[in-house]
Amino acid sequence: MADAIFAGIQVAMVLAVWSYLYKENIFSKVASSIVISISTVHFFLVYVQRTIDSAVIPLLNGRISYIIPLTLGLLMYTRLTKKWAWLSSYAYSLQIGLGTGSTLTTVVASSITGRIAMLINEPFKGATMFDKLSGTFLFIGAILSMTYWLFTREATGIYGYGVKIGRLFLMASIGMLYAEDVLWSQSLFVGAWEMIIDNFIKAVILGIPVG
Amino acid sequence: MGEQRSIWYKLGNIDYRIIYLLVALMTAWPLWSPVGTPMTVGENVKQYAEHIRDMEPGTVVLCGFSGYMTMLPDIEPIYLATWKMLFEKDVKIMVRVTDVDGPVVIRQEFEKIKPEENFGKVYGVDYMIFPYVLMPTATEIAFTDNIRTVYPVDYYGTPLDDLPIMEGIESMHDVDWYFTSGADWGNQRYTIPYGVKLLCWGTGTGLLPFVPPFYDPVSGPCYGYVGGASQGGELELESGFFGAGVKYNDCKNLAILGLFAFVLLGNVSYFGEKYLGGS
Amino acid sequence: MGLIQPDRVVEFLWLVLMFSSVYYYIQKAIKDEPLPKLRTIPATLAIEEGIGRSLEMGKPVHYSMGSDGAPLTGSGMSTTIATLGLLRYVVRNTAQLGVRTIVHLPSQGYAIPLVEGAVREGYLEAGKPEAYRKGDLHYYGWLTAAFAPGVYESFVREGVGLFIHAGSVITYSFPVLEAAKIHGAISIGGTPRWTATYIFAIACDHLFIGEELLAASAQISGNKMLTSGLASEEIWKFLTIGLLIIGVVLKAFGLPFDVWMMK
Amino acid sequence: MASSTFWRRDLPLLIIVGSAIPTLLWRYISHPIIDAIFAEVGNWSSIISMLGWGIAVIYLFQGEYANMKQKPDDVPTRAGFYALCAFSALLAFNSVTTGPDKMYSDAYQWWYAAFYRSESTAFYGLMFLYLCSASYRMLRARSLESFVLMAAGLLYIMRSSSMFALWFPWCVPVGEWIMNYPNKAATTAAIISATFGQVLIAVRQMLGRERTAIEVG
Repeated sequence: MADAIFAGIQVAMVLAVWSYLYKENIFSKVASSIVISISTVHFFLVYVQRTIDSAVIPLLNGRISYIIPLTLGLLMYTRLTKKWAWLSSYAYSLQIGLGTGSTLTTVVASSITGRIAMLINEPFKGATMFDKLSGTFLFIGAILSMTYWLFTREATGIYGYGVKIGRLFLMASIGMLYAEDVLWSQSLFVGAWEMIIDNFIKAVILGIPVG
Repeated sequence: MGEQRSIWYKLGNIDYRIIYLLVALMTAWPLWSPVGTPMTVGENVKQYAEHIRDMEPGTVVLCGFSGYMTMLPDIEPIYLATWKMLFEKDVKIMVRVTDVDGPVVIRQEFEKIKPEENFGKVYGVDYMIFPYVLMPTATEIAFTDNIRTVYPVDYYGTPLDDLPIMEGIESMHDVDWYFTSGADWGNQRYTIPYGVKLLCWGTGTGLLPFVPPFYDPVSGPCYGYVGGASQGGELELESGFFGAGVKYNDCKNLAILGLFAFVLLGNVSYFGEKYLGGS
Repeated sequence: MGLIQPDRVVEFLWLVLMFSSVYYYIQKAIKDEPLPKLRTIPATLAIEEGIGRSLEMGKPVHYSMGSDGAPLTGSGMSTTIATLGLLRYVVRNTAQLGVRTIVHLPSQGYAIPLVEGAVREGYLEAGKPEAYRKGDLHYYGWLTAAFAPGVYESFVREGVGLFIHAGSVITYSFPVLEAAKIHGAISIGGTPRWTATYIFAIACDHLFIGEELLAASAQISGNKMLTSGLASEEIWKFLTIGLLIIGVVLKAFGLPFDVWMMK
Repeated sequence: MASSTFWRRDLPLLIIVGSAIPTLLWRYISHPIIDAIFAEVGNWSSIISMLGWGIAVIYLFQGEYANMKQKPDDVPTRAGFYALCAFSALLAFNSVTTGPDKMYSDAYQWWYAAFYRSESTAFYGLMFLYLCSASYRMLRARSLESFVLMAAGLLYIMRSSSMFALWFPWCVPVGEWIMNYPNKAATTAAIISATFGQVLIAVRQMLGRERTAIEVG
């Protein structure tokens, strides 16, 4: 019985959301309201619980240094007042500082020197002549693509042709990304249909076992 | 001439709702009545499965599990097939939940697998789950260095030292394989100082465009990858643990036919209008 | 203990170069010395056009940085800062012309004070702090599944002349861009996240491709101190291209330049 | 005034620079004390982020309240929102206090998955339909660039579809080649350029020249 109700709720929710395709209506609004409310409570409780487990309890057990992040975190709430709103900047300054540090350290190796080393290696690494030529093609393509993001030069003359060829590489890549998303969203679309056809119509209404 | 142009124009401006309806029906039909479109297993999927089969007894595996509920249809076939393959072997499995939905989803996943009933595994001895912690970069780095500073307790609130599986596991030095959703810098930090080998699992969109540049089945850092429900189906076929991935294959194939038909129609309309329809 | 970790020397040298070149150009800007001329990023011109159009139509401008668009920790921080700079610029210009700006807040709760602060600053810069309305900041909780219908409803209720969608955007924002199109808005967007670029290529009237968004934020500020940074960035790019060409030539002669890069 | 500038502008800037320094030190200098400081600050960041989510809840309720005032006819939907919030909270509270595994009791999981999973899957699934209609409208060979975009995309979709892979086996190596060469070239270029942009902002931040974060308030 619980499974049937579960499947019924899921179908009702799927249909309510899909009715949004036709136009916005009371069903789609209700579905959205339900999910916001449930997820609000869930996220809030998860974070409260995690804050207690990973900050408050260790603090009570003698980890005094945690008073600093707890105070800074609470300072964020000063944003709700007019007079003290500026105090919230202390909390996110620490976050931004760590973000700044991460940017200056981890990404230089992975996204700059690491990529340069990889590109230099490409024309030489293939086992066959075709692989080597493809690697050279990749190397040239990467340089030409990079010219698109040079801001001190206008794309004219021979340089302009280089930029245009670089753009073709960018377009091929954008096409691939589009393809990936088509495939991914398709899985979810099938997943939603599964709730309707397999879990509800077949299993609940017709009583056919679904494998 | 004018009438011809209007035909091309009409072909290129079909009401969206007709497109939605036709594609939706093509997607749904195989669920109702399976068509049985053929499947082949890709090279990368074979390699991924091969690495799992080759794991020695006692190997320590850490699984980065996002458990993002929305994405489950695209990734669940991979999770389930992988875990079933791992549970068949005598390896130690630790699961790290990386998304806020994860704490709920992880329990559902393990209820589907039933490690105790189906594989004779015991929680705390053969596998364990870490609780969800929001992990900015710095926290993750702290975790790789000393697991217990970030996770004093497991998912059920048991201190890590009380779990037999955690004996002798202090940092990433003690982990052999890491199942993760990417092989970029954030994940390579497991490989470079700690020598953990990466196997990548994830959604098609989040994994497939990025992982191939890091993939090398012999030297890594990514030793194998499987992304998206299509490849999930291939993994099911390869491992023999059939599930939703194989079932989705039919629907996906037919829906793509629909998409292609509409793209073709759009182009016929465009060229028809340009070359035959006059201006 | 070595002072510098042995496999990070080249990386460290890059950092030193980056800091010194930015510092050099900032000093030039302070002394008011001439800086290299930068090409205009096309999408920035479209912003003013779009604001003007909104004024004519009597419709508001909508700004969104994406449902998950304000990461602060990790390297996503820079994108957040850039999009906040753009937001501030948009609010300043709309406030000056008396056009309303509706901001759709990102899901990250901890970033809300920062976004709110940027909007307030925009109004302050326009000399109209009293025009700031907290009700124009809309928050939809944690889910894109709630974010997209929320933005859609806002388009229906308030109307939309210009929709700017820029930041750490993920591809789930595609329905929002489609909705803006349906409601007749000009849409401008972009993200440095390469995976999501295609949604803007398919659905936007004007787009920032990749890094253009980060550069645009400095360029539109009109602040010489910020634009001077872009000049130093050009040096890094030319250096990269140069290193690639030198590296491949040396490698052809058997010298492992790629290995040196990782020293 | 001067002291106000210090508290409102200079101190946040000092915090930014001060908290970035442990990361830089950690990266380039190997020392246990630096590692310990870095790990500690990392934990702080996690705690602040988690506490910060509470402010989002307040914003959400403020927004809902404003909507109720603005649109009185919508009150039933909004009232339903509050009722469900309360019910979810009760269920979770009940789990926390009585369930064996804190808040993730079976009842709570059932409740969460029944509504949340279906709604979000259905919503993102719609994206496939949107992409179909956008493909029909936009994927046209209007120019060489748009032809390349279309061809690359469709070829890769073919490569990933088992049926096409069987009918046209050539699409597998071609699709893989586009993925591994032209796509990799453009992606690498985009990553390098975007990283330069990100690093530039971080450097400006460290030099105190990035105003966006520090002059707020």
